[in-house]
Amino acid sequence: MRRRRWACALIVLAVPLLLALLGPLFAGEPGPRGASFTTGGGHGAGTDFVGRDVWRQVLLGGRPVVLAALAATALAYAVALPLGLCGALTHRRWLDELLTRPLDVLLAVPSLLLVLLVAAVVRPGAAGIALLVALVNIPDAARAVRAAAAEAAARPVVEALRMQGESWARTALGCVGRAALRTLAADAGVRLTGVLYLVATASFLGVGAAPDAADWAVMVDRNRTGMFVQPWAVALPALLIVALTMGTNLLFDAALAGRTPRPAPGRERPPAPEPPPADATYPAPGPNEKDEP
Amino acid sequence: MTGLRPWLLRRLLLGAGQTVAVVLLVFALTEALPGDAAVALAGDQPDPARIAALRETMHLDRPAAERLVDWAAGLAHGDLGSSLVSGRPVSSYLADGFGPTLLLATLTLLLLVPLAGGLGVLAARHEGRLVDRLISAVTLGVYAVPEFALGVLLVTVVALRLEWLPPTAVGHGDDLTAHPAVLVLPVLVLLSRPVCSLARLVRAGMIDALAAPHIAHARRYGIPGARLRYAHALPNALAPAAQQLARTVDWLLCGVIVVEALFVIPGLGTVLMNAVAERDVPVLQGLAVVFAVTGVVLNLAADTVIYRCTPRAGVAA
Amino acid sequence: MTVHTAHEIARIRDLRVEVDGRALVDGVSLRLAPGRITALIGASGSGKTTTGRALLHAYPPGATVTGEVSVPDTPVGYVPQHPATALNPARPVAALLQDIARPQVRHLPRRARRPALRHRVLDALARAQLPDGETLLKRYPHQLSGGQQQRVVLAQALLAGATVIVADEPTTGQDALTKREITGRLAAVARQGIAVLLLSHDLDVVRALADEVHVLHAGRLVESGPPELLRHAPQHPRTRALLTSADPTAAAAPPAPSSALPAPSSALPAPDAVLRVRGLTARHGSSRVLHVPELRLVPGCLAVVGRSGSGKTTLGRCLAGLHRTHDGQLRLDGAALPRSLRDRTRAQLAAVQYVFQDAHASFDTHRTILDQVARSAVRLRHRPRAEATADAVRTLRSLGLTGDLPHRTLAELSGGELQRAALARALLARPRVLICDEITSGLDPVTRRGLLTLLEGLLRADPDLCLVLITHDRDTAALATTLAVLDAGRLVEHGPAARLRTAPRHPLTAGLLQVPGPAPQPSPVGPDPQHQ
Amino acid sequence: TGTAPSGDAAGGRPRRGGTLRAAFAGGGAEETLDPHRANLFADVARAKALFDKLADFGADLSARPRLATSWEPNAGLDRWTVRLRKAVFHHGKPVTARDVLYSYRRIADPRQAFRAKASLAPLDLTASRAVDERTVEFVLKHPTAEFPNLLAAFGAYIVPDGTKDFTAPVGSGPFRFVSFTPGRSAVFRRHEDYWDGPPHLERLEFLVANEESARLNALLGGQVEYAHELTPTTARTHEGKGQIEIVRLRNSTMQSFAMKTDRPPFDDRRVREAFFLLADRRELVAGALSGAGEIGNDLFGKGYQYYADGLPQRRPDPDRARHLLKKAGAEGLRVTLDTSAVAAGFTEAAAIFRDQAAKAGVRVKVAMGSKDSYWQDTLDSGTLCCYRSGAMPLESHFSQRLLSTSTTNATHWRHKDFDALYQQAQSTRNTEDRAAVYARMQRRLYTEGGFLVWGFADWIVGTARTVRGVDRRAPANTLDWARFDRVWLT
Ligand SMILES: Nc1ncnc2c1ncn2[C@@H]1O[C@H](COP(=O)(O)OP(=O)(O)OP(=O)(O)O)[C@@H](O)[C@H]1O
Ligand SMILES: Nc1ncnc2c1ncn2[C@@H]1O[C@H](COP(=O)(O)OP(=O)(O)OP(=O)(O)O)[C@@H](O)[C@H]1O
Ligand SMILES: [Mg+2]
Ligand SMILES: [Mg+2]
Repeated sequence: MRRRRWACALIVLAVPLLLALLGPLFAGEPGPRGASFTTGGGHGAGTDFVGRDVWRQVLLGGRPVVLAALAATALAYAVALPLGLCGALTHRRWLDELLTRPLDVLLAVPSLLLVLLVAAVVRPGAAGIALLVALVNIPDAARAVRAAAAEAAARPVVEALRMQGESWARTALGCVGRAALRTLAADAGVRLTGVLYLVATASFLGVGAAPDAADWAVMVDRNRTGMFVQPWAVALPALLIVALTMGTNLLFDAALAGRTPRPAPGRERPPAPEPPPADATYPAPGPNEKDEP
Repeated sequence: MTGLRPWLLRRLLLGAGQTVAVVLLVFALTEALPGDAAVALAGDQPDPARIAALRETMHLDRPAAERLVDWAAGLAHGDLGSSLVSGRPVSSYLADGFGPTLLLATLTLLLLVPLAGGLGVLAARHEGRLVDRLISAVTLGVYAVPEFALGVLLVTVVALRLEWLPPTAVGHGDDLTAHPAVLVLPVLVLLSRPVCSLARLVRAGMIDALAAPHIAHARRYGIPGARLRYAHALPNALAPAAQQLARTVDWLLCGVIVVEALFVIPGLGTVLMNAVAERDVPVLQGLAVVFAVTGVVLNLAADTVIYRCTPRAGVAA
Repeated sequence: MTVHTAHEIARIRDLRVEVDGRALVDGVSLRLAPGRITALIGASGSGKTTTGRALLHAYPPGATVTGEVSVPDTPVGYVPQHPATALNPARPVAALLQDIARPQVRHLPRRARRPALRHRVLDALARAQLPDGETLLKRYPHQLSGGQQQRVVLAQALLAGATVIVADEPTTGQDALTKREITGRLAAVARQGIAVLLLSHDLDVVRALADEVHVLHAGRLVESGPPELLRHAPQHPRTRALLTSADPTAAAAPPAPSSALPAPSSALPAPDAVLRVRGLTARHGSSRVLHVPELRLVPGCLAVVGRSGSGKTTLGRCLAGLHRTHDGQLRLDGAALPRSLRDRTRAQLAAVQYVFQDAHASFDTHRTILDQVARSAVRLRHRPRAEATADAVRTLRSLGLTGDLPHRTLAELSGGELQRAALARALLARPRVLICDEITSGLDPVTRRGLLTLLEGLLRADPDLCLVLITHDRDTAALATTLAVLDAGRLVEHGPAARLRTAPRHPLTAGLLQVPGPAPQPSPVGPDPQHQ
Repeated sequence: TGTAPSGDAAGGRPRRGGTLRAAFAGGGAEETLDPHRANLFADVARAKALFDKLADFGADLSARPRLATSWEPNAGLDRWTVRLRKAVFHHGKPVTARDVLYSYRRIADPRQAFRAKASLAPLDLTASRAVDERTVEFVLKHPTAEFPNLLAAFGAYIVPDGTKDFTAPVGSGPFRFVSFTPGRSAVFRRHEDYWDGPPHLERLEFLVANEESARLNALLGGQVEYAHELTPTTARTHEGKGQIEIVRLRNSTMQSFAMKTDRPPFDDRRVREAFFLLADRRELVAGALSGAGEIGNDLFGKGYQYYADGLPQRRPDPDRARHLLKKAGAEGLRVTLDTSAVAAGFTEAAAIFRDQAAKAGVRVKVAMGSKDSYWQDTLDSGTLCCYRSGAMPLESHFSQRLLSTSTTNATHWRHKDFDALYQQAQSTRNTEDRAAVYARMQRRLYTEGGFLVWGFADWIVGTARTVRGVDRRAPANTLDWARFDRVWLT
């Protein structure tokens, strides 16, 4: 069962990852441009909005997406995690306020607007835009972390760790963060997708990746006008993005699946070596009956 | 935390400060943007003399700080100033945009909360089994599809092929409530992604919550399944979801630009995008006030939920 | 054995619970009959809880279970060893109680339901010895004292109308007076035809209640019979050990408090106080729960006794810096001690250590116990890892946690084992002031004796050590040279143990220290309404 | 539902009545009914329905009389007498010379910044006067042979004397005002006393839908009958499918790259010529315009009056380009091409040109700019940028963009001799002679100008199948574009 889930998640994830990783090796030289949004004509998957071969763009377009999205998400979390945990763990209200209120200011400005404004002012490159998108995500992620960790941070274990003079990092990451892991994984997985499209939208608005860049997210965005003439130009990269985010999240799910104690099926009741007793009047525990640890 | 009320009061006070900060931030960023309202208005006729004249008529030749102070002084009397370009009061812009946005946001929320909660709980109940994997796969799949693609798809299939619903709200912008049919597709599109993200979070929290010994304990005493899940387990999983919900409301209010554009609903998102394009600073500042206030209120609400759901937080050493 | 098989309501036959090839319980058979109290006793870690939970069809994760368990269709009441685990931290106490009672009022007209519901809930609380239920209902679990939590869980079982109740150490967190009342309640419950499985260390309770006693040793039933039989003619050496060490006559010779230990303060001019508390007023929110004008902790052993909910834990937590909302002054060796442990230096942290009443909640679920225990030495005494681990292993072994036990995680240890691990964790910091909150509550008499001997040894080895024992247990309190009695948040009496024992000034002191044993008769609380 | 192209006058007998809903991209709450402030296509279309100009441009961008019936110059071409036709405003008062002068003076008000102000700059409005009720004598600051262009200028609408408030505007156009909500809708109804014959339509509704797909969907879903500005891809999808009619207004937008001729590397005419040869215009039109357009020949105004169509069509010649660059010492040249999402096809064209230039060893770096300030940003900075222009007479193109005094001279083309040629054309009364002068000017631009005009984009409009009378030739911005008084519904 577990193995099947792993396999399923890995297969879904492998397609976009392999394409992203190895695609550029097989992309080859650009052929001549065709007319925009045509199907056939030597282009297996048709042409895109500027008449390039869609398949070649797909091969080339994975790396930046995967890199930008992963980097921005990771970066956002690298900052948000300590911030959020700090907010959850401190009892100094002023510190909590000091950490969260300024971030709330960023939060009150719609992220797209913020990216748009800041990017128009500082004109960052591709790395800069990842940084910017990460920055925009920090307040949100920090709040998510804080919310997810709030309960765990108030547990007596944490008091006990403090009593032991345990270091902040170990308390925060090792104990509190770990307790909130599932929620954080869900949040991060979802955030990955959000980040991805924010990067794409930013590029359309003229910042970060070139607007005709080989980049799955940018492709989805830019080829939308031709969605009905040449669906592949949107569908292929979109499907790959779906696979990427779905695979990542399913992998998280599979990895975290075994963490809550749940009885293995068939073990909830004594697997009677003798025939089931006639007087077993207790109803079979429902499928959700969970054992206490 | 000593009592909810003083805390709320303090936060509201801080909120006022935050609003000021947001306004300053937006003002600074718009000022730093290349070009100003005059340049934007001049468009592809950037005749320098005309731009200078436009600047003068818009009072853009005065220092930024002075304009800000003027605007702030007006704000103190409840006057949000007036648009640089059209000269109409900013409050009328906001009032015009707020109605449709609020309507959409409310409808979406009304559906979003039960739907996302239900899906998340359902998935968590069946963690690892077919139902869960189905829900997870579908929500993740839908989440990875951008709004415009989903919107165009829905319009094509539901409105143009099947002709069940009108494709856009064009022409009904003033009175959406009179034509509820035009709202169906926008609300569907608006729902699509938040439902997914929220359901994921609820699911994650619920798996842990359902596995807690106190839930097994309650189940033992014959608490009905639904009540057990929603009244007993869910509060333990609620904090992150409430946080996410606050963000969603914020996102809904601050203009779901794509949906508004796709379905021609003249809401705040449209006002926002136009104001940015036109560098209409007073309108932007008015919007910033609206966003900041909703942001403060929503964050406060989310924090209150966290506060309620983690009652120990205040007393733990 | 005179069990009426015809009337048995629940049964365990040949139960074997195996984890990783190790049997936690092996070949256990039990029959529970309506109206009878079956006690299961045995050393800490002998498999009582595992057996008891089998009646709930709850087994350790990954366990292989063989045998047969049959229970009736009605809910099986359960009072777990760690009551906090059964309480939802995010909901007030009332939430579950009302939901349990709701089906019982469904037949009433809609308008009458609410008051009826309320009445039933309050009644159940009262029957569980929580007479002031009104105020408790709105509270969250963490706002209850350990004993109150336990009684709330008991109230749930009573309210649910269970025909079988598994009570895992139902009296551990209770003071002698409450304990007597709870025992009475259990007896009353049984008389209504409910089968009770009592898992307990407390032989007083067992003796007073049980119709039948089973002795577990290392997962196997070694002896069964009526309590008198066991007492007068125990067959198995284990039973003997359990029973003799807990015999009141044996306990009457307390562990020689005056011989080796420093003399009580009355004998000598008061030695310098290690920790001084002045003007301590602790609050939970706006309600004052503790007021101690002056308390000096001198080297030696101080026992803090008081009824459940009187503020003992709060006092301990104030000293340890875990409870911030108080306005007392703490001075450690004359120097001011910060109120919150976050502001304390590592030396100060090491100096004042607290062993949590709820040992279960004070451990991390993911790391091994050994790892967690050893961290004390690493962090507070700057020992290298290896040395700290060796130290931890040694300390754990001295507390009876041998073999692979230290290498397990929280979920794989029994309640008593956890309590000892928590003590080990504090000991590894080499504290000056060691506050132990009910550390013997989950221990069988043998283990408890061992533990007390160990503490005694500590006191002797380190004449500067200041041991604060928060306890309901008279045996444990016997170790003390000084006693402090708390009542409803006030320090009502404080003085040399010998004097308080012989000439108590406050009636409560007498009540707590001199109760002859649980009353064999039920307390005068009326019969359960739901069984009328 | 006939098979004949619906736009032709031959589409059947016009039918009276009905409401036409037209979807335009709008400007949100900033929209206005003040015709002098008109800035967007939607504004212009509305202004055109409510108001009239004295003249307007035909499909070849020559001025056609509207409210004016005739214009006569004096010998020096600096004094023009304009006769007005008999026309009435919606409130019943006649259109008079006073109204004309008031309107023009309002536009030229130095304290205001109306768009047509620059176009009317040659007029001396204090000296100009009303000769009688329906005769105006315009005095000009210098000879202006193309005076009629001025009357047809963008936004030079005639409003009743003294009008300041345009919340419920009164004009002389084919439709009367009913209601208006900025950014959402405008409703007009037929003006029965319209001088050009009352419109066929009973009502006209302008609806705002900024997103192209929204306009298209509204059209497909029957929510509007006219959708302005569709993309070429949409046109391809729906052309000839029978669901809707696609109207391609040819030669509507000039698409080009503008080189700054006064700064390196483009101050060397060999480099400019090399760039002319680098561009593969067919590929650009196919890629950037999705084929919806025609290739350009580095000159503005294909199909317009005076356009020099005799010059040979430029073809890509990378080898010669390379050679030229080598001669100019600009091998391995690197330039930055400014672009922005400000207009359709810009970013695409930039990317395509980058790849084309790379074939000749020129490395073009594409820089995306802010779309809101793009035109101003590229006016004086940078060296190479994407550029486009709507339809206007050749003369206006020269005067606005290619004279030393031009205010929007994006190529920094400043040459005394060229200015002189322009003056000469303006003082030439005879049309043929003037055409000859324009031809000389264009030849000069063809060989060494700064505009690399690679194409002319179609302007694409979609209409429901019930709509008749939509003109299919008029480039956007000309008289017959968005002219709803000639449209009827079957
Ligand atoms: N999940 C588990 N995996 C492995 N061993 C376990 C697990 N749970 C309990 N044990 C071990 O099984 C033994 C019996 O545990 P149990 O909790 O039944 O003891 P107990 O008699 O209730 O002890 P106590 O009086 O201390 O509560 C203990 O030694 C304990 O360490
Ligand atoms: N967070 C809280 N808010 C309000 N009241 C509280 C809170 N925590 C504890 N109390 C109350 O304070 C009193 C003292 O609690 P404390 O835990 O110190 O009792 P205790 O003496 O240790 O009892 P036990 O023997 O049952 O453990 C109790 O009546 C309890 O209900
Ligand atoms: Mg136990
Ligand atoms: Mg206590």
